[in-house]
Amino acid sequence: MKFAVVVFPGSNCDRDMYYAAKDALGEEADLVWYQEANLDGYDAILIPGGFSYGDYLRSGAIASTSDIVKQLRTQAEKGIPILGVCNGFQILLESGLLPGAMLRNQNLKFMCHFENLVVENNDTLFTSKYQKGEVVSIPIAHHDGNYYCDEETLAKLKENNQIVFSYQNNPNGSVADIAGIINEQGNVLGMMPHPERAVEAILNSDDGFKLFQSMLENWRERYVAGA
Amino acid sequence: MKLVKVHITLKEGVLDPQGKAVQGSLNTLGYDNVQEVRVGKYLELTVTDDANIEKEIEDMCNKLLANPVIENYSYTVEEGVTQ
Amino acid sequence: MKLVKVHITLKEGVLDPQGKAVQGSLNTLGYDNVQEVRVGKYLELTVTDDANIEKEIEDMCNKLLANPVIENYSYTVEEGVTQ
Amino acid sequence: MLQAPELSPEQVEQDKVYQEMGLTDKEYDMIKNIMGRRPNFTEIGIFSVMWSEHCSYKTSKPLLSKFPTEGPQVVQGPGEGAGVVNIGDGQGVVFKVESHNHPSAVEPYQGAATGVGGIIRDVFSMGARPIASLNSLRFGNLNTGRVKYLFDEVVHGIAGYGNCVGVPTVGGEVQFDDCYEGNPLVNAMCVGLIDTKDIQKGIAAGLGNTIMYVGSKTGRDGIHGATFASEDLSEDSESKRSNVQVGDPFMEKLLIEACLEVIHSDALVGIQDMGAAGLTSSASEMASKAGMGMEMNLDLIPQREENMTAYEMMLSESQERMLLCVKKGEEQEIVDIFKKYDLEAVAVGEVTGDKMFRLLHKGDVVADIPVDNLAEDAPIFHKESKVPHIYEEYQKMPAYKPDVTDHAETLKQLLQQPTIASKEYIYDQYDSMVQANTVFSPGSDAAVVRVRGYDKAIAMTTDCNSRYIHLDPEVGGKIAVAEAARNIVASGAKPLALTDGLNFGNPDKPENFWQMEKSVEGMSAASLRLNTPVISGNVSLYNESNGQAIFPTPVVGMVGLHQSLSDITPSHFQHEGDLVYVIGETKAEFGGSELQNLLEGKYFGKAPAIDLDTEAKRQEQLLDAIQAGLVSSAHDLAEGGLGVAVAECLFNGKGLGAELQVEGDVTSALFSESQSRFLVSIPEGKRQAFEAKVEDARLLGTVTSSNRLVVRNGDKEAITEDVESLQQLWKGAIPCLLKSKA
Ligand SMILES: Nc1ncnc2c1ncn2[C@@H]1O[C@H](COP(=O)(O)OP(=O)(O)O)[C@@H](O)[C@H]1O
Ligand SMILES: [Mg+2]
Repeated sequence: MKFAVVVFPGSNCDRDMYYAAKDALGEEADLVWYQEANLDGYDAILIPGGFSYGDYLRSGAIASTSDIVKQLRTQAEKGIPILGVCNGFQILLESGLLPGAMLRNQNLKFMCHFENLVVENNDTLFTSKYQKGEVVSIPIAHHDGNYYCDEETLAKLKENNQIVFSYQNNPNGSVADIAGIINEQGNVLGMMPHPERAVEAILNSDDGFKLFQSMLENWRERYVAGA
Repeated sequence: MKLVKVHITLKEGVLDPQGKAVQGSLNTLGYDNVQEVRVGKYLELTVTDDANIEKEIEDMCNKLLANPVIENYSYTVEEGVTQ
Repeated sequence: MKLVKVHITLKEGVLDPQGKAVQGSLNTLGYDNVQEVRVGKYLELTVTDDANIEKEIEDMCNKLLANPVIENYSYTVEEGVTQ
Repeated sequence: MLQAPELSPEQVEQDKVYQEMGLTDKEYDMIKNIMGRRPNFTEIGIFSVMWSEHCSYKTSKPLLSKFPTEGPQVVQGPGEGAGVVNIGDGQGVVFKVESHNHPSAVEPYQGAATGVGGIIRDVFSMGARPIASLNSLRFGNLNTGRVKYLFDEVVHGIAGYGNCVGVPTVGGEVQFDDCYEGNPLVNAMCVGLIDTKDIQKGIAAGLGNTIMYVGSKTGRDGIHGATFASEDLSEDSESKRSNVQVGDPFMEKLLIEACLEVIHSDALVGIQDMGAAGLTSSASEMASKAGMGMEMNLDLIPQREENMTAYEMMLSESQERMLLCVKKGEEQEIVDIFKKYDLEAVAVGEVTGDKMFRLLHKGDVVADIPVDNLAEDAPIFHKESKVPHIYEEYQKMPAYKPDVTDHAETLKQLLQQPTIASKEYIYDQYDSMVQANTVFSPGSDAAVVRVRGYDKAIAMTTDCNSRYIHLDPEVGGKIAVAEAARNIVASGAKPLALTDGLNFGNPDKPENFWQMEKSVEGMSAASLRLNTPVISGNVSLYNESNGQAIFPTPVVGMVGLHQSLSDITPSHFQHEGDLVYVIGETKAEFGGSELQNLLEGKYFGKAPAIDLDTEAKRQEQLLDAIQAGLVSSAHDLAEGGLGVAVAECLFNGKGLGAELQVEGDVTSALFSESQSRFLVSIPEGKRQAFEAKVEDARLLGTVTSSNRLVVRNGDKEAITEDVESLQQLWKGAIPCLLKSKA
């Protein structure tokens, strides 16, 4: 399986994401610079965390105006799995690939620590290796992780089972304790917590590893086993 | 040269954690008469003269400066000061 | 009820990385006529009527709302709208 | 617009303008001598910053030469952007500490942020990837609005910058004492990883080679008093403008990535960041180090503001700027690399052979100075030193005997002292995990970051108990180094080397200078004995407010190596049934202790004694036991003594407790701050092997599953407390102080 990790100016979890795919999972991965990237031919696209463009104006806003977002849209329509973590999630929101917006954390502070997440939906390309309702320990590290959407959107998210992860103890004020959501089509996942930081026991948790394993397994089922 | 002043505010109904915190601090400092605070952004753009300026500013606001999910914007265009 | 509108801007000479990034992005988007962008804050305070309001607002700005080392502020007081 | 009216060389001399820039009459005469004429306004400005303590170390150099700086592990000692130690496999660790005290007192957010940015640049300008940041902070007590504001904004600034550039902030320390109220300390340390073959130097070598400028444009940031003192400032202009340096971490992130790419280009000759004294110091040092001269055309310097004078450009401390020396004719290669990151590399000058530092501006030569006199050959002054009266008094005092009746209550109070209390409020705001190598985030004795792809890890810490140094600088200096090493060892690593941040008061006061001297002697003795040479450092003097100096605060930043990941040892207790030992004897030593502060509200008497041979032996033996796999957890004993250390070992939410038996005077056993001690837990089955290796270990009791801390003295229970409630007091103390109304 071949992953593309899209690097924006100011991305800073790009290598972490790359190593999660390449070393922990043992698959192929490329770091691709946002201006030079051709996303054709990749089996999955990872949009890493960090502070694209310094998070100036609004987190993810400036990155979401760059040309590569057009390619992301095309790939999303083709059904290619796209995972946006933290700033990656914010970019997906700002570009409209996922609904909603991020506000500043309720306590106005950046926060970084492990949080317990509940797997709300394990019927996705990204979570099939988890149990529904399973509680996993994954770190957060963000200033603007207070997910907001209007009631109508929230009702839709619930109805379509688009809430994939929720916080057991909401740290940031997110609507409905939302930690991660998926698009209607089921191939674009955005989440604030960092699964790529939790793929080895020595990093104090490997609960994020199953997310990458799920992506791999689903890809194999679709393209290798099925072919 | 024009000076464009853009105000970006949170939509009504969207919780404003910053505004809340500022209000709390003001009340703690003894300014009990402050009932509500909303925090927004204020941008000053220096733009070379252009026939289409209003249209362009609106485009910029829609594309980048404001996020329509949570924010409103308004703007004024003034004669720029050459320093 | 009064509506106080406070503008907080960076003092002259202070680097505004945010403004620079926004300008760069607008230029990349094709708005070449944007020469400079400065980003500041805009606050709306709803305050119960008070004889001393101007003095109080200035106090609030100096103590909390603005950072006098690097920021300037200005404000207006309007009749508040009761919604 | 603002423009310093350039005073003529005659006026500079007549009006003694140089004094406002911090130069003495004697120094002015030296400069006139060097130049063979009167220096002009720009030239005198350049001398004033290069001969400042910050750049020239004119008063501290004689002291710094006492530090041991060599050892088989040292790849690069003091003299470059940062020092380097060998960690095997062709890799080195690069590190240094830097102070940003005065900027942080004026504008705490930006002061702290730019401090972090500056030290990170020192590390990547060596060619290393920054892999971790630490800090060392000092504030007044958290009971005034101003101190709370400074504290909150400094932490916010460190977070704002460090998080954005993607360097994990993995550790640090903070102490609160009244002496820092008007003069907080903000020291930042950065650690980088490098393939030693890639090490870069800040040199401008090769006649005719090109000098290139990269990064943020130059503005009037951080140009101090001098300019403004010499012009008529209308009130209006004063209130409308500001010279505070503002950091742009986004720009720094781009610079990191671009510079780490550029170092692999054969076109690059030398690279240095523009730190203190900006363009002046980086350019003149690069030329001086190479034995060359340099000519720059200031018209070519990228400028953010209009009508900047030569003086302003040369003294600006705008952030996020780098200076490169590039092979003539190969500039385009460098330009192309930076372009990918939207950065412009601009040729601004060239290397000359005449050892002169020459600047052109608008067609005129505006400065022409023998470059070695600015950098390598800046003057050194030997200051007068005198034993302070107060030291003699402290030495004469009888040993302080605290009067404690309720030990449980005292423990609770100690756990809520802000210097001891949980620092989670601070470090939760730092991204401590980015780069996905952090094994121990803040909260352990030493932070631990693994080296990806190898079976090894790096331990790091910052330490300095300035209360002991206030009482006795030599002993306190030894303790600062020993404590840092203890933290490294407790985590299972071998201490390798240290960086120091010397924060003191005004060195012109002989008593202050004596403190500096003695601290440095103590630190040198300890670094020699513990085999941790000094490979980099920083000096910050004149830390005073209202004529009152801070406690002498020579911060120690230390780095160690875990030879295997399996050596990494937590500080918290791990398993029910493990045996708890204290290593080292406990005497009734309370001078400078947290208990003394709690009971008396001040520090006096003698500092705890330290014997460096004993210290070294215990560290070696404990490390040996850890490497032999005998130890479940290890924690050093510091502020608050054994009582506090035991409690801390239980604060990891595992629901464990401990039952311990202490001998003799309970107050001493629990709260004395005797040095060279550790608290360890080991699996029951390793008892014999452990005792055989560690001579001074004494069994105290066991780890239980009861979630209670029980300490007995004979058949009396001195402490019986619920761990959960102790932890809450400890965790809640700092947030609670911040919330309480000033
Ligand atoms: N207290 C100290 N102990 C040892 N070395 C020091 C000390 N202070 C400064 N140095 C070394 O002197 C050199 C110059 O320091 P400095 O001027 O602070 O560096 P920079 O120019 O990067 O800011 C550095 O190599 C630094 O490590
Ligand atoms: Mg340097």
